[in-house]
Amino acid sequence: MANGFEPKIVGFLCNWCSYTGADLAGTSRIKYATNLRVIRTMCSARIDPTFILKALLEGADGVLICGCHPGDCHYVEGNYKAMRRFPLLKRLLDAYGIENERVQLEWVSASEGRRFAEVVDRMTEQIKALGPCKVRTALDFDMAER
Amino acid sequence: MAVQADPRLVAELETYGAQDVLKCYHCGNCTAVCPFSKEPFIFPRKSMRYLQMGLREKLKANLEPWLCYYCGECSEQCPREAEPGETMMSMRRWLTAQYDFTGISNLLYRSWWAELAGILLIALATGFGFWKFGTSVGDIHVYDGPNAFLPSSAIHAFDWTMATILGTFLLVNCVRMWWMTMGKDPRTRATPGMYVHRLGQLLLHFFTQKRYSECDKKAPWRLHIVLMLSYVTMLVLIMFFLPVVQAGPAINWWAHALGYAASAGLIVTVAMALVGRIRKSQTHYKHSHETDWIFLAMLLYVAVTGVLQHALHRLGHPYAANITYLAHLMGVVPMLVLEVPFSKWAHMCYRPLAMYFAALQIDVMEAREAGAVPETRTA
Amino acid sequence: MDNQKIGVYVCNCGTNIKKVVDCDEVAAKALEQDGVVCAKSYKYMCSNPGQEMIIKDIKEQGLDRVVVSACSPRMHEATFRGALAKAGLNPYFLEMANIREQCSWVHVDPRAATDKASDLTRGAVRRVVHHEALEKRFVDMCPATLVIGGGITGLTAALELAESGNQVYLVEQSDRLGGNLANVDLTAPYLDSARDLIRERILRATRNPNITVFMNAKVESLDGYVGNFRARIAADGETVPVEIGSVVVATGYKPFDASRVKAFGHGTNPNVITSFEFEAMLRKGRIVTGQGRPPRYVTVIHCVGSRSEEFHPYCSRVCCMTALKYGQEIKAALPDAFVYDLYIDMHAFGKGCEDFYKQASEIRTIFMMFQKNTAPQIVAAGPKDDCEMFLRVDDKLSGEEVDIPTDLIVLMVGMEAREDSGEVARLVNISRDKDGWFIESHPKLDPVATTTDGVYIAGCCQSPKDINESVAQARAATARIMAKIAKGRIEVDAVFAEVNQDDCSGCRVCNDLCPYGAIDFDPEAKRSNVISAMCKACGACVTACPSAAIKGRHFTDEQIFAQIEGVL
Amino acid sequence: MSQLRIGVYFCSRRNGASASAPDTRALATYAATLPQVAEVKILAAGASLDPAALAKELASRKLTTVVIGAQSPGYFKTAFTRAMALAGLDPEAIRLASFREHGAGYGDPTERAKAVVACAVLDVPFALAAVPDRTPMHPDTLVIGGGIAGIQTALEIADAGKKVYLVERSPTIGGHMAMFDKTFPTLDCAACILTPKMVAVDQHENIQLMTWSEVESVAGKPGDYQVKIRKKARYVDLDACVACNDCSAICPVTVTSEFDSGIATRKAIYIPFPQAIPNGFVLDAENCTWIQSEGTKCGACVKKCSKEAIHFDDKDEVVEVTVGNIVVATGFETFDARRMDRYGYGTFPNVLTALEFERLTNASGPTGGNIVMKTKKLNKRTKQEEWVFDPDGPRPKSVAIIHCVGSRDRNYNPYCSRVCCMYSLKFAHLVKEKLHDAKCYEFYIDMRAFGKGYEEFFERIKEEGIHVVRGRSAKVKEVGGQLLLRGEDIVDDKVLEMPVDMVLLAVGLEPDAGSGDLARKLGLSRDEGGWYTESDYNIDPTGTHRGGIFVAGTCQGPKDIPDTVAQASSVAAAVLKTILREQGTGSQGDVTLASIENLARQLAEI
Repeated sequence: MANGFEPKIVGFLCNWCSYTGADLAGTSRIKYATNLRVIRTMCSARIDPTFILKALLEGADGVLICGCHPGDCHYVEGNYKAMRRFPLLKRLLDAYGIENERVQLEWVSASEGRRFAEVVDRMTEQIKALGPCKVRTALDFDMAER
Repeated sequence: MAVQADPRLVAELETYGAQDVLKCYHCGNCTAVCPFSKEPFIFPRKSMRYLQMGLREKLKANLEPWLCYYCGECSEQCPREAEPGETMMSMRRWLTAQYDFTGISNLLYRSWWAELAGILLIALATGFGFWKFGTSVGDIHVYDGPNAFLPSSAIHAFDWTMATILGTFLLVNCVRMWWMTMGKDPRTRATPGMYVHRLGQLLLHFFTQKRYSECDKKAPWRLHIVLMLSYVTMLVLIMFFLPVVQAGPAINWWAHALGYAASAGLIVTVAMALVGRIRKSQTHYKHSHETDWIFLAMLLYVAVTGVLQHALHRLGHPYAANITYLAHLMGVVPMLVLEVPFSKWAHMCYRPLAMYFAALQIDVMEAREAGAVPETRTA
Repeated sequence: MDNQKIGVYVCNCGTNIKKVVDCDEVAAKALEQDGVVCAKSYKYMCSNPGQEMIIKDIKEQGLDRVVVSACSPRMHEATFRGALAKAGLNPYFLEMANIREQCSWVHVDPRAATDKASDLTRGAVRRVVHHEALEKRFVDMCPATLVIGGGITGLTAALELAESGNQVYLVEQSDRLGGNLANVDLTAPYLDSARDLIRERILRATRNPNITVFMNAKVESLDGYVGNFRARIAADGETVPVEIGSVVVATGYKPFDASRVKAFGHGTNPNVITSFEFEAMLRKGRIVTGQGRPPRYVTVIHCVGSRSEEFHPYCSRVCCMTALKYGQEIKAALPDAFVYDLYIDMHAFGKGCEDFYKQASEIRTIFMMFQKNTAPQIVAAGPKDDCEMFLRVDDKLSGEEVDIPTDLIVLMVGMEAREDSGEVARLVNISRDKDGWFIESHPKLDPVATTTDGVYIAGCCQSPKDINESVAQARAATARIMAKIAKGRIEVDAVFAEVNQDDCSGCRVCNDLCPYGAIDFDPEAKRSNVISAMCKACGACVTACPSAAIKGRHFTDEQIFAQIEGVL
Repeated sequence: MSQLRIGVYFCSRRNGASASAPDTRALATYAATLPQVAEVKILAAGASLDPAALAKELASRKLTTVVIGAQSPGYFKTAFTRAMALAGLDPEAIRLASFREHGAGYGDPTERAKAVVACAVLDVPFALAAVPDRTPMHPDTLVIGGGIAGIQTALEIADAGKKVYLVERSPTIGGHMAMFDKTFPTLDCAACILTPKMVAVDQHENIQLMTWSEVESVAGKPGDYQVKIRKKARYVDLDACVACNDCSAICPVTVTSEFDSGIATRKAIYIPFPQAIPNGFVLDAENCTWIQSEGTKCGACVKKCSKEAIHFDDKDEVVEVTVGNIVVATGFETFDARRMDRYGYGTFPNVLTALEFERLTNASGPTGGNIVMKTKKLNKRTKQEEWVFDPDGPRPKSVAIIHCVGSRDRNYNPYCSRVCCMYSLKFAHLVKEKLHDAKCYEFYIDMRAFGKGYEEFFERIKEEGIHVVRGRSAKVKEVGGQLLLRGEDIVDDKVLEMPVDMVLLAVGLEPDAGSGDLARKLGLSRDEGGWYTESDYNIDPTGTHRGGIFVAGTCQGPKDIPDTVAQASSVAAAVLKTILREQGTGSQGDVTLASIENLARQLAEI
């Protein structure tokens, strides 16, 4: 670790593929970074952009969204909906000046425990490199200006 | 380069007494349980494998059957009742036939009636010969001394001629064995120095069967060594001291003591072996090839008639003694003629030789690893 | 909301959690949260005493919310909801924090792991505050069943249900029943007649008034939900709608295409055939080489397409025994022929199979063991050789590379998922694994159920299987169905979406969004509303609703916002 | 249909009639009376058929169709098929009359065989003609055995709202699976997936759980069995007991724990394991001082128990229940490794059996899941040195796992035990996981990784650096306290003399000791291995020839968990079927020749 900075990452996982995949990582005892805090939703389609903003405002340094691979969605095509929302969200984040890497969308299936661990590790490293998320402070500053 | 498989080889070996060879599924239990199985000589499983696949040449060059004494451990523990011990036994028979250039051995092993016929033929020939020969010079009522029916000097001469002939056969076969196992493959060619250096091995194993004694089971070795020593003693007595043994009326006790001991040894051990085979009391007695029976039967016959002939002579029945003597010879000659170069008896040479060669092959290997002998691959 | 009384229970799971996470600290931290009146750490929360502890506290301390920090909710949520219910508390006042699968089992640093566990627990505490009492509901169970696939598995499933007095619709894609088994002559290891076996099933099925068989048919669509499915079956030109309560998927497998293994040249070399082609020869009694002569040497090669990096990693489970069976049959038909059997590992695991393996060697099958991920090479035979070709095998049991004489090569082709398995999976809304086999809801304790209630998988479409295993699975599936039929009604989960009629603007965005068509639009009122029994609670509509009029029960915005605050 | 000329040929593979072998002469005479039979012949036993000769014969007799009658006619079919082809006849026109398949094993074999031949001649599938009478069906079910098979069956039936009696011999349900640490190939912990089901059984309103009980006798007929069940005296009132452990804590008697397969101890009053169901204690009368001394000594626990749950006057009680169906799920026990003395089990402390290792590596086991070697410890009470597992004892640096111990071996059990390969791989994984730098060896004959995800698991194990050696090793010696393992490495062509710290024996499976006795009570037949015989290997793997009696799980033959569960559920289906249509079927064995022949003739008409 370059600096002692331990980012906090909020993860939104769909119940059927990604959350199960995360469980599989557990049952297979695959080790990964401790920085992720998982919140379970039934489907990636349920993940509302406001959740992500909320998380960042609450001081998360990154947000990970995981769903079934395209075509494997338990709800037929929920993950496509999530996929379509994502670019819009990205634009919004750009407007806020939030680095792209802070919010990531990944497909993790129920049989991909190892992949899940890799995703978490990789993202943790990226966020560490970026350092803490400034949106909170920026926002407070805004408030002060008014 | 790949070797060609011959699916018919198993059937061929079965005529030599192999059984259930194909049942082996290669768990490796037999090899692991055998006290003699040490690299580079890993057996019996691997020999079984060569046989299953029908790698004829591999088997011909294989010394391993001779390194096995058939204690039976492997067969007892075999999870598939594939009888590895018996397979090794049958391979020894097969190899004996391979070494023998005359093809007689092959014939004897593959058809018991041929063997019986052979025995009968030679026996009659012997009987006839001696009868004519005996009556022509001596009197059937005279056993020893002047005008003896079968004068020991004559027998002595006969023995030596026969010994030379059979010896030559055996020697040739031994040479063939050497060629198949040592000479043919350049990778196993040893230097003369090595041959000289390991010569001790040959004699040691010949006389003591040291290796046999290393089996976990000791009883078979004891029986075998007694049998073998008795036999050799008898052989020496006959070849060198026949006149002494037969001369009378004064008795040369040291020769006789030896003689009696040897005969006793022979009869007892052979009887034990026979009973064992009949009762199938031990694993290595479970399966008996025809040649096993014939061999034991003849040995017993020869021993008994020998003793009888001697007793009759000493008890002063020269006529009866001469008849039994004739009967004795009619057993001895075929036995030696067929067994020594072509069958069971040959192993007395092959075994020690095999151990000698095995030691040499290890030397060669070590030498090669040391880089002394250049690596040469064979096609 | 301050008046709430929350109980927090931290499970040690023996040492599974405790060895990394300081459970006592997690409990202590939890106790500092608003509304938390008791927090305990215990060896096995799932054990009876553990549950008793919760029940006792609920009753004595009047808890109205419970948080259990333990294993994955997928494991024990039902257990603890049960405990709440027993204590007279609505089961949905429970929230679990997954501190085992997603914490203690994946982390090594106790400090970090403990902090994470505390965060997750805090998240759960914050969330549970917003939980609402939800009631389970019941829907009717239609006793009819749709069975897809007319192989041994499908036939068996259909017969079980029909013979217990229930209607079955059996849909077969081809023009005959019996599936792959119908092409087989004898079965291993007892060499019973597959023909008689399948014939008996078919006769029963066709004679049973409760079974409607659709030949050359295809299920076009399936909608509805457990107990109340509607399927449209396309058969000879017309489409038949049927009402069913359950679906059994028994679409089976397809034999591996041997020509994909270049080394053997199947398709180009007339003396290289697949096990199925050989099976046909056996039935015709004409075992011949490409040259039309009876072979002197037959070589059977195992694991063609199976247990290989290049093709399928898995074992196809039945080929070994079938190969041994061929040994028997060849020797019977051609007593003088030699049979070589090239295997990697001999999978003779079933009842009577090891003995069958021994018999194979007793009739002089010659076994050769080759290395996984290698293929024996075909070598041309010389003019004086008495065989069509040689097969060069690197025999592992002797370390020798040997050429075995061969006239005919039989390739034991493995099983693979059918091309249309993806289509079927989408049709009945179940998922497939990396090899295309359908995924069961639990690999050990629930091998025939799927993630979609009322849809069951049986036989080789789930993974390669022998006849008796397929039959067992077929029956297992029917057991679940019969249980539901016997009860006559089904519990429906209380979690679904609902539209707040006052907020709904009638924009109809949600209507097409719902993959289950669970939202319909009331033209008069100009409002959308959710048919709760069909709703699978994915929440897509909730997120999409521009006027936030749709509430995803048990996954409300408040609940998730609170959880976000909690974990951070 | 056109007039056929059927030839009936009776074949047998071995000469010498076995008990279940029918009288061939009688069969031949009978066959001759059947319609369209033009030729009946008994072929020499054990003779291998020559298709060419057969072809001539078939042609000369102008036969159109052949029926082969034998215990397993399939062995002769191909020869006949070829003969038919050679004779220019229809090779498909061969029908098999399999006595073995259709139950010559029970009832009068000859009568049965006649029926089988009749069906073959009339070309009617036997199962369609041999239909047992329908019987009224009592809705309740008895499940014998509380392992995963029994639990699954009981739950499936009970979930349908039907009453189930679950009888378990030991004090808790859960069976062997409860003892396991992880389950292959997914490695999820056995307890995690089993305990919810155990709890469900305990809480289910339709299941009456009878642990510490055994089936005494069975009377009645299919659909209506009267079963006497002996509830052994538990001496602890389950309703009162709260599993507080006070009694156990004070109990002075220490004995080896069955649940920990002997590697740990328990008290004379004990609970098998924390999650035991029912979650109450039990008193082991054989070892209890108070019971043995007829109330003159000890009695500490009864004084200690605040809930007054312990009653020494508790007596065995025999209850009778009436059920329609009986499900046998008595499971297995492991092969006794002492029988193979060459591995030195019982002599060398660190030669362990599979179950011992399961407990050793189990987080809830005596060492908390630490894999350690046995060490000598002084037992304070007996004043004797004994070998025990000390949680912080020395870790083995090398572990060897020997496959097929007692399995695939004519000297012991000829059959494959089906699960050992996979659990051995699992062990190897656990060793690597817990002792990173320990060496681990697998000595195997064939690696039987046949299930879903099994082969992949095998590959993974190899990647983890476990040495897999093809060749079941033969001997374990001890030289100066060091275990020495001798074996052949077949693939690498070596003879290994390998020093290892710990040897694990992958012991095979054997039928439960009580299964023979139970078979007698229920009138079931068992195969030479002692496993219950199913009514049809292929299409009825869970039925028996006795109506309303089914077998599930490993008592029918070795099986892994998924296969066991599938079977258990399939039995539930068979049971529910009878309950739903409110009638069961009588015993296959009781169907008479006359009824089979009549029905067959009727069906043949259609």
